[in-house]
Amino acid sequence: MNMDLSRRAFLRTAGAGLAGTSLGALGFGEVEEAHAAAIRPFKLAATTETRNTCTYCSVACGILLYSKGSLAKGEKAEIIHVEGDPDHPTNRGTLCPKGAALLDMVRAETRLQSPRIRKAGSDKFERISWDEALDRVVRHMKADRDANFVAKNKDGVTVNRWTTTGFLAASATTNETAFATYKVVRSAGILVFDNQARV
Amino acid sequence: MTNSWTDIRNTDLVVIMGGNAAEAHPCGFKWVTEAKANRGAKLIVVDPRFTRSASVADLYAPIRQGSDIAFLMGVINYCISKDKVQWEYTKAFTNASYIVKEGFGYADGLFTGYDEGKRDYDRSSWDYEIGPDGFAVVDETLQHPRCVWNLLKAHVATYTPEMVERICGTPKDKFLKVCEMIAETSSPQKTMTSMYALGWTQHSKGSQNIRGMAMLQLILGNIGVRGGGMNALRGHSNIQGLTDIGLMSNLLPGYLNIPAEREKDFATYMSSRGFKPLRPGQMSYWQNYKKFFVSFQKAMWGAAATPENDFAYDWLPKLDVPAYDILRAFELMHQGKMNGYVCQGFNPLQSFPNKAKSIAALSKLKFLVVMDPLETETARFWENHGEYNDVDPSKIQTEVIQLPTTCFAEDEGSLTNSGRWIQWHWAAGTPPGEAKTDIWIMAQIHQRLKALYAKEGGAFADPILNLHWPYKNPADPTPEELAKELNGYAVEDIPDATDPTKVALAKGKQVVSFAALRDDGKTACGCWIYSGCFNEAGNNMARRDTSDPDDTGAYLKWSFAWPVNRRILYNRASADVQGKAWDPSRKLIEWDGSKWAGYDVPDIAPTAKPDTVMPFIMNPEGVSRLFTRGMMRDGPFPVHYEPFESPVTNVVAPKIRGNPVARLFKGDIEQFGTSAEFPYAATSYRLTEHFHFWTKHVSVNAALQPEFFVEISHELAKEKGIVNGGRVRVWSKRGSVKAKAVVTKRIKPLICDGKPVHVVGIPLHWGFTGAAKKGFGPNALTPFVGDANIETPEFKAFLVNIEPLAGPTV
Amino acid sequence: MSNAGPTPEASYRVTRYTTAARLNHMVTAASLVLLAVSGMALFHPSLFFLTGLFGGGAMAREIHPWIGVVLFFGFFGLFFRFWKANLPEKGDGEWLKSGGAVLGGHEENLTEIGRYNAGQKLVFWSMSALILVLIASGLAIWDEYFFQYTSIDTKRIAVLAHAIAAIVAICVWIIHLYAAIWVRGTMDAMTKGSVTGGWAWRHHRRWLRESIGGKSADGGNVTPAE
Amino acid sequence: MALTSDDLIRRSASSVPAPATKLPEVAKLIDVSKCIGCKACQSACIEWNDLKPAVGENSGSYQNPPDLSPDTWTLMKFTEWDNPATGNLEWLIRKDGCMHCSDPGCLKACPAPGAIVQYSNGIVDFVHENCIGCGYCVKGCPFNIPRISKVDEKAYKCTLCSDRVSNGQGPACAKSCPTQAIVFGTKEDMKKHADKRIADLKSRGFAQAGLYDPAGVGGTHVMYVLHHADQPEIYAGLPKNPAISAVVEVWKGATKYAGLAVVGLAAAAGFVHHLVAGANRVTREDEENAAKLKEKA
Repeated sequence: MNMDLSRRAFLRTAGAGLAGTSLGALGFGEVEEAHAAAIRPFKLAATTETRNTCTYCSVACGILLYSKGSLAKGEKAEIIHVEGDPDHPTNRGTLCPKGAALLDMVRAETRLQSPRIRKAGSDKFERISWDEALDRVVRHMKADRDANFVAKNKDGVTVNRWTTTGFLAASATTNETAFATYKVVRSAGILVFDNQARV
Repeated sequence: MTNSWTDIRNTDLVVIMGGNAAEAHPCGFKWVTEAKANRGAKLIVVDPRFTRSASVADLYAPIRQGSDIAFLMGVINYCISKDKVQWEYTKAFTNASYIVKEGFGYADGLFTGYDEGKRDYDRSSWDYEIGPDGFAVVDETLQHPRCVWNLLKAHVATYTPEMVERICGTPKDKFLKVCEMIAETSSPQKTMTSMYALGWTQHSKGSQNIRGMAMLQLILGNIGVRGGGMNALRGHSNIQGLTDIGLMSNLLPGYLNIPAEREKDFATYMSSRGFKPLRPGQMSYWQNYKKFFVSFQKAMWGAAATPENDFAYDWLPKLDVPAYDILRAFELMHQGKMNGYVCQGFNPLQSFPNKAKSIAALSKLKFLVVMDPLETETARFWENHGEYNDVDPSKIQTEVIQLPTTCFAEDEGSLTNSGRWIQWHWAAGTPPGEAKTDIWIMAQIHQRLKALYAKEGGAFADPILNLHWPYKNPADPTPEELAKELNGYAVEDIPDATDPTKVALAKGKQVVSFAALRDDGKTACGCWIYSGCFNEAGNNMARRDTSDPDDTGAYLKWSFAWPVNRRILYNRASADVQGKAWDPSRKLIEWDGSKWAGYDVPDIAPTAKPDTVMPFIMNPEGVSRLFTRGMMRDGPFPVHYEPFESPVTNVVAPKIRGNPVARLFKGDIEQFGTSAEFPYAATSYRLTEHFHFWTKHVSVNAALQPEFFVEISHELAKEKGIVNGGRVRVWSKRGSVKAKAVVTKRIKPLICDGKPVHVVGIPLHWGFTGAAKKGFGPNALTPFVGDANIETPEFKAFLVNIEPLAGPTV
Repeated sequence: MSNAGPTPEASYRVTRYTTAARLNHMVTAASLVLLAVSGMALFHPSLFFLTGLFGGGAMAREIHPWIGVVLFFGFFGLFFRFWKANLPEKGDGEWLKSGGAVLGGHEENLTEIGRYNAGQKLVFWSMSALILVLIASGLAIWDEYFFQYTSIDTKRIAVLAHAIAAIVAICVWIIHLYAAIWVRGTMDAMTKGSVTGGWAWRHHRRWLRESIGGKSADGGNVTPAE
Repeated sequence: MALTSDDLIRRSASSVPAPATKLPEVAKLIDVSKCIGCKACQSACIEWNDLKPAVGENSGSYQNPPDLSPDTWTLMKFTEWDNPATGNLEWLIRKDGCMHCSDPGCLKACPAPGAIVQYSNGIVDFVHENCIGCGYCVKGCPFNIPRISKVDEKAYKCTLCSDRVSNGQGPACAKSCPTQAIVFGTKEDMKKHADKRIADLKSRGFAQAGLYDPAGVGGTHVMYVLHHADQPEIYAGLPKNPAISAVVEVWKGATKYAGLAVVGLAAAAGFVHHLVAGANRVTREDEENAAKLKEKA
């Protein structure tokens, strides 16, 4: 394929594959320091590479996350670079302008850091603990469910539904999250349940 | 997608209509450019705007938004009148030859059975004539006046090239050029792929837009073949998966249904789900419905789902309306009939139509929970952001609880792409601050709710108390545990069918695929179509073998695709009635005399004889439907209906406004504008630099496309005195926005029924949080009405007015 | 050589430049030297090492235009002090024609010279013109502040004009400096502000007459050159 | 193939010995006919090079940021062009950035030794430690590419990802490009690839399709496949016959040598004159005459 010509064939002739990339392996260490000064250090040296899937659209491009530190080793891991997975059959290492900037989604300034509450009529969010937040959510849910649960309809048919609280599911969570969500939501009798599929 | 992204490389012709793949799916679009570069494939783009896809197209044809059905029916009319039909395919693999019941008819834009008061049809006449043998009656000669083919022929005859030009504004010569190129693919050796997305779905007749193209693809013989298919380009990374797993009001996982309240017990529920074959010898796969349903109930409630309690059938909530979709949810909220709402990674304030209504609706809630990795406008709907969100917090009594979640880089699990590939991914980063995974949060909610009910009692607690929660750490199930549940497992030892003394599958073992599921409660399976994803062979979703024999683009050893790792749906149709590939160079599977084999997992029983069992085994007919019986609310054939807000009247059915069976809420009807007041045809869309409302939080993307704008033609700009880069106000009956103006040659006025129609393009991505400049987006303007079948809002066609604003022009 | 031998003791001294004028000149001269050094360093690779005097290339690049501004204003001051005295006169042509005699050190047969001889006037006017060219072209290529005001084509012409003008200016400066060295006693004018009567007699006799007589030939008051 | 100073073939304001072994010439080929203008290249460039372009405004165009900058080394430029031959609109989208000329005008103009280097594989790179921020490269460049940072007063432009290339990888933009409109390899291979693309375009009716590898700058290591190669200027002003400006040639050629010579000559002339003519001294006679004059007054 043409795209092979552009990337992989060239990489082969260049004598280095992606996975094996490290400065030492390429003999860079032997180069005198004065010579090295002209070339910026290769930023992926000594990073951990993890396979992931782009979180945006449904092309589901394969991506490689490069981190300092490894979760597998139980370390704190900071992602420092994101790039397309050249082995992925669909994207072949390419990424769109969103995928190519995934790193700045991971470390966006507006990433949420802690649970917060905005009380009725307030003009601000206040930080609360996870325990407080979850207990509050569950207390709200139970109060509403207990007050508005419909066990039987007017014809006496068992309907066991709860329609005064709704759940809007995500579009980028995993299937495993989706299933856990499904179980929790449906077991409570929630019918007002939808996802991003329509919009 | 019936096919996959990588399969597009096999096509001869790509039609992008109802979408803008280059813009929205650049890396998937790669396979279009590959097909062009390596196969000499051609690309047609039909769109109101000259898009990024159009920039590399061989042929671009303009069309007025909301007139796709007229266009598509026009193409079908062309193909039929020029005899450009894949006849063998059409006769054998579609219901062209099926006789429709006497009494069925169509006139003035309406089918038989319309009830104006209910805005609904009695669809009983929209069906086949059933013979005394219990099978549908067919006329293989296609002579019968009521056979589907003749009804179709008559139905599309209205849509002449002249009529298409009148309705769509597509110049006749361009339309005919499109027809010629498409018609060529009626050859068994030529294929065409349809790539579409929200440009077709976000209409009050979205489902019928898609049907229109599906019908065309069927008569051209382009379904089930390499390089063919109906390829819905899903928007979000796992929206396919969330839909597969049934996170919708009316679904159970695997496209099973939540019971309606008329289905008062399990027996009644199953009585309409027999799926008896409509032709002799045909396979009707949905006959296995009960196995899938019971296995799901076992996954939900484990030992508490017993044959005695109909596998806890009553524990499922039952619907009193067709669906509690988002529009109904916000309507109920707006009426004050809802108290709580949980938004998991979703930003309805920006995403839903009629933002003013959304704010009013959210303001009536007692509590709103927002789980998200990022700030969202929804979580801050109560906060005043000047003209961008002009609210008074002190008047809003909704308590908002914002929960920080991890993002893709910090969690593990699988995502299902548009081509149904379920790919596992691994976590690489430590979550920021106190962010937690969604699984943890959902587990916490369940565990705490369960504890409260156990302690305090309350409304019908059985389904909560008995929810099957078999995880090693109930407070934090692992993705693997959940994936194994989705796959399914033996609840108890399953005896071998031939030798009852042997155990076919021991208790606790993973089932190999859904073929092993049972309706007696001995198996559990979270989502039958995902079965096989994590069986005893391991996590098949984590496979990363790039081998691809014959370069078909199937990549059978890369991850797992549902169902049973099949990459092209209906692939039996890639071969003729005898089981030989239509095009030997594009072989997918073939009948070798005793079984089906080839490069893909056959979409048919491996030993099903080719001349007996037809390819569309999910239909009881075994064939595909040109005439869709009573399956769709708005007709067995697509009809051109104007959008609810249209710049012109419907020339084929002048009395009908919008889709005659689309659901309308009272207050929303009053908020529809007319072309007298709002003369310009607006449409909303995505830009390639941004993803929904997420990337405005990403500094890089914010720099690449910083500020909200609208696009108009030079002609409209001149008429209104708008300068390029200047500021404008755009308003509809529902709201008003301010934006920069991009004046472009890529939008041109369309001449519809002799009058010019000006298009105003309004991209989506801005809001009042994030790194990009604050902006409005289109949903302050969009109408609150959805598709008649699935309630997708009509975001693509509505009316606005526009005027220049004083102020700096940059 | 007619004028060989030791320099005789001054009969008396004549004020040629005021302290202000000398300061002005000194600032201008110093700027010019610094500009020449830094400019040449950026002009020819073999002289790049001279940027070391300024703390490196970047500093030389940073400082050079600022010195240029100083030069411009310095020279501006000099210009307004001296421009009248440098207006052409009748004798200038003769002086120029007698270039050989002048270069040979034989001024005695020439018409008496006023405050400035034609050569000095040429230096004055050529420097005025060159500095105008240098400041204009210099601003055009002072990208830090003025990048947006000119096109790149203009900047290319400017950079070439700047280089050529600078070379010419340096040559003029060399002549100016050499003349000051060669004509002994000249340095005093700028170092001490005064010259010996003999120097004035020899080189600017008319000016001497006028300054001693307190009257110029046309009856005006005579002042020092400044 | 880590790039080192042994691989240099040119170094600004200095001379380098010819490299012992010459690396194969590389090239980035940008096929404008395959480009969808998605800006993935811009995004990848920003991320790989840790750039921080500012969030600007919409100025009536998809082109954002509005121009190349120290934080924007590559930029999609959009042109809406009505093809007079077909009457059809064509949306021409060209990725702008450093062309990595074989005869780089920036390097020619640069006064700072080693601030701009050219490797034997054709990459022209800026070495920021040596850059003095004079902006001469801006004047030297026939394509208007380098930009001077307001922050550190140094010149920036595309490096062709020399750090990636020296580690066996292609440039970040080429890697990301979804439609592979940007490909990277040896210049020879890229020319062959271009031939195929041009043949495809000709088969689709673009009779003037061709390769842009302008001879005026000795060829480039960033080349374009254009559907209308006879009119490169319609692609957001891509110069038809780019060459280092004659003014720059004169400045960095004749002027540089002549200037130094003239200055040297002037100084030498004075020296010689002094040797020949000796000092022009005031004589006793002069002083006496002066004294007499004073007495008279």
